[in-house]
Parts: sequence; structure tokens; C-alpha cells
Amino acid sequence: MLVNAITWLLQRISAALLLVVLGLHLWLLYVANPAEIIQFSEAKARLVTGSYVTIYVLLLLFGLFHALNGLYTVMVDTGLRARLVTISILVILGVTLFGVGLYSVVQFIM
Amino acid sequence: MNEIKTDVLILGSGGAGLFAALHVYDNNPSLNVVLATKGLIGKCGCSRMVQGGLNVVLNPADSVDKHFMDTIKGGGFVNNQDLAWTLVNDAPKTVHELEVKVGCFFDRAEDGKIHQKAFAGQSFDRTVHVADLSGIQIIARLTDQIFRREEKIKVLEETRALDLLTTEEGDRVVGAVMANIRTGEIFVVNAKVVVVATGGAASMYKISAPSFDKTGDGMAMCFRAGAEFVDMEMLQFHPTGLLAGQSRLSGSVLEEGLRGAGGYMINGLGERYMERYDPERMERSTRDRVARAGYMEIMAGRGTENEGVMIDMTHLGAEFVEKKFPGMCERVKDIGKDLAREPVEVSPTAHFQMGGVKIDIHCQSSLKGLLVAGEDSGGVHGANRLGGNGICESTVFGRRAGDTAAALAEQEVLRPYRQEQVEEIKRRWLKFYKRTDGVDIYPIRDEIKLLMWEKVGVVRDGKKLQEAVARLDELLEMAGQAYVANRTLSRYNMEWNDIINVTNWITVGRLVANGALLRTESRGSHYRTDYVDTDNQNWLVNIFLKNKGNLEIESFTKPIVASRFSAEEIRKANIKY
Amino acid sequence: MSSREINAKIFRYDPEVDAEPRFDEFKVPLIDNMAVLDVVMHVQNYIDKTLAFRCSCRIGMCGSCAMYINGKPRLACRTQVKSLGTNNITIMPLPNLPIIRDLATDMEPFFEKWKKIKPYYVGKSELTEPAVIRPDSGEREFIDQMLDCITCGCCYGACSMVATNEDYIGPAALNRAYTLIADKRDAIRIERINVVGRSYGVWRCHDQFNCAEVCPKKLVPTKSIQQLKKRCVLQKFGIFK
Amino acid sequence: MPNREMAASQRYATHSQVWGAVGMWAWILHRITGIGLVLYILLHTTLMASSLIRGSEAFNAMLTILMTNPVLHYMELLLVGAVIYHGLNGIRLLLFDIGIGFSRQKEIFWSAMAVGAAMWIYVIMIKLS
Repeated sequence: MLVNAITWLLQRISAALLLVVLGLHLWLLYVANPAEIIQFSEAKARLVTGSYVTIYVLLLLFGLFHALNGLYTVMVDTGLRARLVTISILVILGVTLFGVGLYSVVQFIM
Repeated sequence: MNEIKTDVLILGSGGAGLFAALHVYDNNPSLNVVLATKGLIGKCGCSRMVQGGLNVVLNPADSVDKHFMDTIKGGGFVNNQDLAWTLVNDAPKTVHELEVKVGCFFDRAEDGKIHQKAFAGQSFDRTVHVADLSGIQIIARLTDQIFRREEKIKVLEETRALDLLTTEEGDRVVGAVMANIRTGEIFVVNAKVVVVATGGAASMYKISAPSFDKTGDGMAMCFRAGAEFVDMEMLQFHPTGLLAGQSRLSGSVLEEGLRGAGGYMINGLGERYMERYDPERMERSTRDRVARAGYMEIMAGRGTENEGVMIDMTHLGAEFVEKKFPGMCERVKDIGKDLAREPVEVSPTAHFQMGGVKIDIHCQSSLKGLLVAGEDSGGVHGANRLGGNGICESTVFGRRAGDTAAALAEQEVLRPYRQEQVEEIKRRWLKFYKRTDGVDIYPIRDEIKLLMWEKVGVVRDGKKLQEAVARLDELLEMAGQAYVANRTLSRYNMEWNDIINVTNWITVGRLVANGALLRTESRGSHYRTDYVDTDNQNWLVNIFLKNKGNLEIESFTKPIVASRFSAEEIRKANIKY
Repeated sequence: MSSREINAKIFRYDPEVDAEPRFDEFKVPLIDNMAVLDVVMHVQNYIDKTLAFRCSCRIGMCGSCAMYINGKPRLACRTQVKSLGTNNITIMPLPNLPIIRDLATDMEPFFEKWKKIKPYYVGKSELTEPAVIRPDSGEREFIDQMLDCITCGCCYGACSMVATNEDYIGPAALNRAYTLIADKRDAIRIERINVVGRSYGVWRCHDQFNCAEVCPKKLVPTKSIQQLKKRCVLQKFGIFK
Repeated sequence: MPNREMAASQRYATHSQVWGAVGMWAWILHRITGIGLVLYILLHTTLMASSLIRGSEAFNAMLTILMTNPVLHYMELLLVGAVIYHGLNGIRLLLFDIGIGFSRQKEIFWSAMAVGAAMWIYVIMIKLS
């Protein structure tokens, strides 16, 4: 079951990348954008450039993986037995949310 | 009552017991082994506590002859030379096996080969070690090797043997009655061969070094079963036992390497008193001399206020001491002192029994089917053991015992034990539960510790020994009258176990005192103020003791086994002890 | 600490008789250099002879007397009463292990897991002589520091991952696994990697350092475990052989 | 022999913990903030998408509610705090993972906390000004 080694490694890699991507996200929201309330139009204006889109897609990807894998780790730590079922649920959840998130990003581009 | 039938029963899980089990298996993996240990495997007893290390000839500039001469010279020439020769000859093989097969990794010298450090009483630096706490690695690795062979080696933890079972004729051992300490259950192990390796009883002294659970059980059982003992008067005191007031930490050994490295022994007046006792070798003299010197300084009123002397490492530089002896520094720090920067109070401490069950080089005792290895056996070290020869003995002879046991188990059949003997043994040890009133065992324990220290201690004389012999007989009687506070509690009943421990102490103590009374000379660790000289004309002999029946002691003497260095040569060499 | 008396509150429980554990209180005279082991021995010898605990060497080498003393697993013999800074001492058995009676725990689960990682050395067949390894080669730098484990179980009792997941192998066994896996003399390192790389192995460690906090030998199992994680990943990519 | 059967009858074990250790607290906080952030991320993605489905007006309305509600406003500070903590302690854990800082784990934790506190205070000042 050396898949453990891979997920562990991916958790670290996603963590390291999240530090960058999420950092950017927060920077954009709190520092670079002093507006009180975020408007759709402003967000849309930002998301026209390809690099921004990439950032948000990556954020979605890493964030979801890191969150759901973290959740799974917590469950295994506390003695989870039904591993396969849980993994299936988490994968479905992850894919769905990624789809949903992607939909949001696409809304801004269009 | 449960019963286990097996090929080999091994009592004890120190260096000797573990190695014996390993060698039985490695000789013949089809044999069944039961390894019973009073505590947790590899954790009880003293091999674990070994600090210094293991003497072995590895360097081409050294030789087994030198190691042999050091050993018998250190031993006051009453060693069984066959055994001593076996020790020095097997030691290199043993260390080789420990490194290559068992997986120990001893400290390395600059060139990447095994490092050997200086120990007292030796003509060459030959002590192999792991820093200053060598026993942990040796025993941990051996224990792990037992785990590997678990299919055939059945380990019974917290299970003590109460007494050995013999045939009707009394000349053969066929097993033992055991007690599971956790449940209190009594059961029988019926075996073709029994290996006894439970260690000595030096813990019966007021100030003593061994672990608490090592109470000479094996020796006491062998005595009751009728085995012959040799040179029981020879009991070593280590010169540097840490003094920690009334705390039970008192007596724990500060290792020999401290003196080997050049530490000074100083008395209350600040004098390096070894000048008076062994000006040539000073602190690097043998343990018996340094211990006795310390004791005499204290007795002469030149000790410290807590009746000790001091070991001083400060002149060697704090950094050196901390690097070379981290374990010792740590231990001393526990009592609020700094070994590297100030003198530390020490006292002679009862440490090791050179005497024990008589064996031959195959660990065979005088009873068939009974093998003895390690501290329980006698004769290897003569009148004084060199530092570093202890774990060496237990591993060397543990290996041998394993080989012999495997060979015997292949030849022998399993002989039945006698049910009436089992019942008798059960009566002997379970009677303490039957009483509602009787003697409290703890005051007896405290008394025997003091009695042994004062009357059968570092310095002895005929009158005190006679008093001790008489009092020990009384104490044995008294211990038989003991009772346990809670009669229904057989699970992990420490009091019941202490009754057995104290009884075994007294049993071994009687042998030590009686042997000491018989030997009317001074030699090695046996020093009598009424016979201060070493008498090589009359006393190049060994004293044998055995149970005459009814626990009465029968004694006889035989000339030493001098197969390599004759008594004539010893007399000519005229070395005084 | 001026009082010459210690209040010892000791956990009592006999699983065969008692439905629930209780605490008994004892007053023990304070002596110089008193270790907690002196306290329990005094109680057992002179006050309540039925108290059960385990001890052997009394100098921190055998690792038999690990107990939960004033909020931390410690060796009773190596814990000076003075160092606790109070005269009130609460003594409980080592956590995360079944209790035989009172303070004596059953180390079976600890050693079952210990055995799981194949704790025994298996020498490479070509190594017939003690390996020549120079001390300055750095090859054994970290192994030798971690070999001093006395299997007292303090780390096992302190580890909250062991407490929440009964399958987790625990710090002591993983540390031993590391010392063997990093030992180039050993022949079955890959087998061991495959054991510690399973989900009950190294991945359950989350750098809490509780083990290092309580280790009486000052080992840092967390670091051994990190080394193992690294090797597991390397092995997955075929780099560690 | 009887040893092994013994264990079954002795089920009771205490699970007292070591509460004094820094690493233990660091881990507990990491877990709490982690689980909080998982919940947030679920909420965040679904809220975004569900409002966007109804067009940009709905999105603006939703964000106005979210960003002007005083309770949510403070909750958001908590959220930022959690991110900062989880991130900085995460850096500490990543350091261990590459083999750095075992002997200095407590100092590293407190330094990270000091940096985190500064960052959080900065964000709070921006937000509340």
C-alpha cells in the first residue's frame, strides 16, 4: 500500500504550492484590492488574463486535494475502517466540487 | 494445574539466557525452547545494566594468553583454568557473532575498526563497548533475535521458577515449578534440559549494584536441588558505587572506565589514597583492592561525612569526561552533582558473585540435565573478576550452554517428574497465603542487607562470620514464618514475591558466609582481618559446598584446576593478595 | 518544597475485582535524592503491601518503571521528586496500555507492534567480518544516537496518535525500524520499508514531538520517522535500494 | 503461556495525554484550523457557483450580504487567522519533512507564531479601518 507515500508527498507538494497560490489570492483580495465589496465586474476584469485563470484553477485543484486528503488523514488517524467507501465518497465529492468551481471560473471568463 | 512439556527450559533473560536460547535454536531449529524470565524479557537482571563492556582479544598485538594471565592473576589464581581459558578463547568468537549475526554495533576507533578501551587490571586496552552503556545494545539486539525465532522459543514473561524438579534418585533435573507473577498461577515445565541463568544475589547487601529483581533465585534453587557450589565466599565489591543517601539509587555503579581513563580516587582529606595500597597501579588496580582500600579509608575515619570516598575526574577536562562518559554524567546529575566538574562521593558496593554452581566447560553442573551459565556459575573468575569479563562470561557461556543443551536435548528423552515433589514445592511457597498472621518480610529484608554488609562484607573476620552464619539460619527460619497481607491477592503480589526473594537471598547468603568462614586466608575479594595474608601453600584450593539434605551445608575442598599454569608456578611467582 | 513529607496520590485498579479505578493517598517521608521509585517502594514496603508496580534496574537502563507521573510519562527511577517542584505527586500507569494491576501495565501491545517491524538485524551474507566504518564517515551519525532506546514505552504512552488509533505502530518501534533501515549492513531493509510505509506506519505521525518530549534517553523518534517517510517516498520512486 | 490470554481480560487503559508539549498544541490547532478550512472551502465553492448560476446580479447581491454582515465580517477575520496559522505551522511541518529543525522545534513554533500574529494584526487593521 505504498499509495500512502504518494498521497503524503502530494499533500506536501500541494501545501507548498497552496502557500504561493493562496497567498496570491489573499493578497489580491485584501491588499491589492482595497474595495469594501467585491463586484462581479471587477472580478471579471481580473480574470481576463490567462495567468489569473491559471492561479484560480490551480487554487481549486490544490485546495480541494489538500482539504479532502487532509480530511481523510484525520479520519484514518482516528481509526477509520471503511477506507474504500470513504475514499470513493471523497473522490466523488472532490470531482464534483472541482466541476462546480470550474463552472464559477468559467462564468467570469465568459 | 497447567503443564508445559518442552525440550529445553531456560531460566533468565540476561546475556546468558538469551544467548543460550539463540544457540539452541540455531543448532537445531526443531527443538522447543521455553524461556522464562522474572521480569520483562531482556529488561530484568544485570546484563542490561552493563556499562563498561566486554573484554576480548582482537588486536594482533594482544593475545589470548595475555588475557588469560590477566584473568587468573586478577582472580588470585584460584580460577578454574579450564573455564578461564574457555572464556578468553571464546570471547573473540562471541564478539564476532554479536557484531555479524546479532547486529550490535560497537564503538569504532579512528581507523573504522572496533574500538577497545582501557579497563583496570589489564595489560592491554581490550574492552569493546558502546559508549558507557554497552548492555542496552547487547541485550536489546539479542532480545530482538529471540523475537525472530518466536515460533520455537516460547517466552514466558514475569514468570519465575520456584524450584527445580528432580528424579527420585536426585541426580537429574527434569524441569521446574513455575509461578506466573501476573496471575499467580502455578504450573510445571517438564524439560529434558534446564539452563539456569538468573544471576547472583549481590543485591542482598545494604549498598549493592544489581537490579532489584536479581535475588540469586537460580543459585538458591540449584542449592535446594542438590547441585555443588564452588568458592561461594568470593563476592566482588565494586569500588565506585554512587552514594545517594537512603535513596535506592545508592550503590549503582559508576563504571570502571572512569578509573581506566585516569580518574583519581581521593579520601575525605583529599589524598590519593591508592598510593598506600597499590602504588604501582594506583587507581587502575583490580576492583578488589580499590574497593577494599576505599572501605579501609572510610573505616579509618578518612572518609567523607556520608561514609564514602570520592572519585575525581576534573583533572581530565570536563569536555573529555562528558564526551566519553555521557551515561555516567547523566546518572550523577540525577543526584545533583556534576561528574565532569567536581569530585563525586562513592562507596564500595556489592556487585558480583564470582562463586556459584560448579560447572565444566560445557556448562554442565553436578546434576544431569542441569546447565548453569553466567553469574550463577562459579570458577571462571576465581577470587576477583576483572571489569569487562562479566558480560563476556555470560555471553560466552550462554552460547556454550545453548550448544550443550541442543546436543543433550537431541540425545535425551523427556523424563517424568514426580507429582509429590510438585506438591511439596507448592506447599513450601504457597503456605504464606494460608496464614492470617506471622512475620512481616520487609524488616527481615532490611536486616539481612545490614547483616551481610557488616558481617560478610568487604572486610571479614571469623567472629563476625560465625555470628552471621548463626543469624542467617535464624532468619531463614523466620522467613518461613512470613505471611502476606492480602491472602486472596495472587495477581502481581509483590509481597509474596519478596518473601521468595528474601528466602533465596538468605539461602545464598548462608553459602557465602559459610564459605568465608572456611577460607582462613585473604585472597582477592575475600579479606579477613584475622588472616590477612594470602596463603599459597595451603589455600590454592577451591571450597565446594552442597546441600546435605534439609538445607544443611556440606563442604569439602579440592586443589585448583591448574591445567595451564601450575600451582608450583603460582607459588614461585609469589604474588601477594 | 519545605515540607519533609510527600503526598502521593496513586492510581489503584484490579481489573479482576474493581469495576472502576480509584486513587489512594499516601504520606511518604521525603529523603535526600528521592526518586519517584523510592516513593512507590516506600508505600509498597511499609504502608500498603498490596500495591503493584514494575521496576528492575533503578538507574534508567531497563525501562521497566515507566509511569504517568504528574502529567507526563516518565521513568520512576530517573524522576527526582525535587525536579517535580511540588510535594503532591500523582502517579498513574503508563497510558495507552492495558493494566495488569495498579501501576503495572501489560506491555504486550507495545511489543506486538515492535515485532511487526521485524526489529531484528539480518546481516548481509557477504558481511562475514565486523564492518569497517570510520567514526568520521558520518554513515552512522544519526543511527547511533537513536540506538539507545530502552523500550520503556514512555513515547508510546505519550503519543496521542497511538491513543486515537490502536493500529498505529508508535514511535519506539518506528525508531527501531529506522535504525535498521538506515543500517547498510542489514539485508531486509526493503521488507521493513514495506511495513512502515503502510497506513498504520509512519504516515500517522504528525510531528507532535510528544515522544521526544518524554523520552528519558532524549531520543527524537520524530526525526527517525521523518527519515523513514523520506525513504518510503524514495523507495516508491525506485531510488532507495 | 498464560501471559497471552491475560491481555484479553484487561481492557482498561488510561489515555492521559501530555498537555505541556508545544508540539501537541501546534498539532491540535493545526487540526482545528484544518477542519475549519475544509468546511469553508466546501461552502466557498458551492456559494460561488450557486450565486453565479443566477447571474452576475445575484453574485453581487450575495457578496454584499457576505461582506457587510457584521457577524460574518468578524468571522472572516477568524478565517484569515486560521489560514495564517495553518499556513505558517504548515511551513514548520514542511521544514521537518525536509529534515530541518528537529532540535529547535519549539523555537520555530514560537517564531512562526510571532510572524503570524503580526500578519493577522495587519489584516485586522486593514479590515477594521
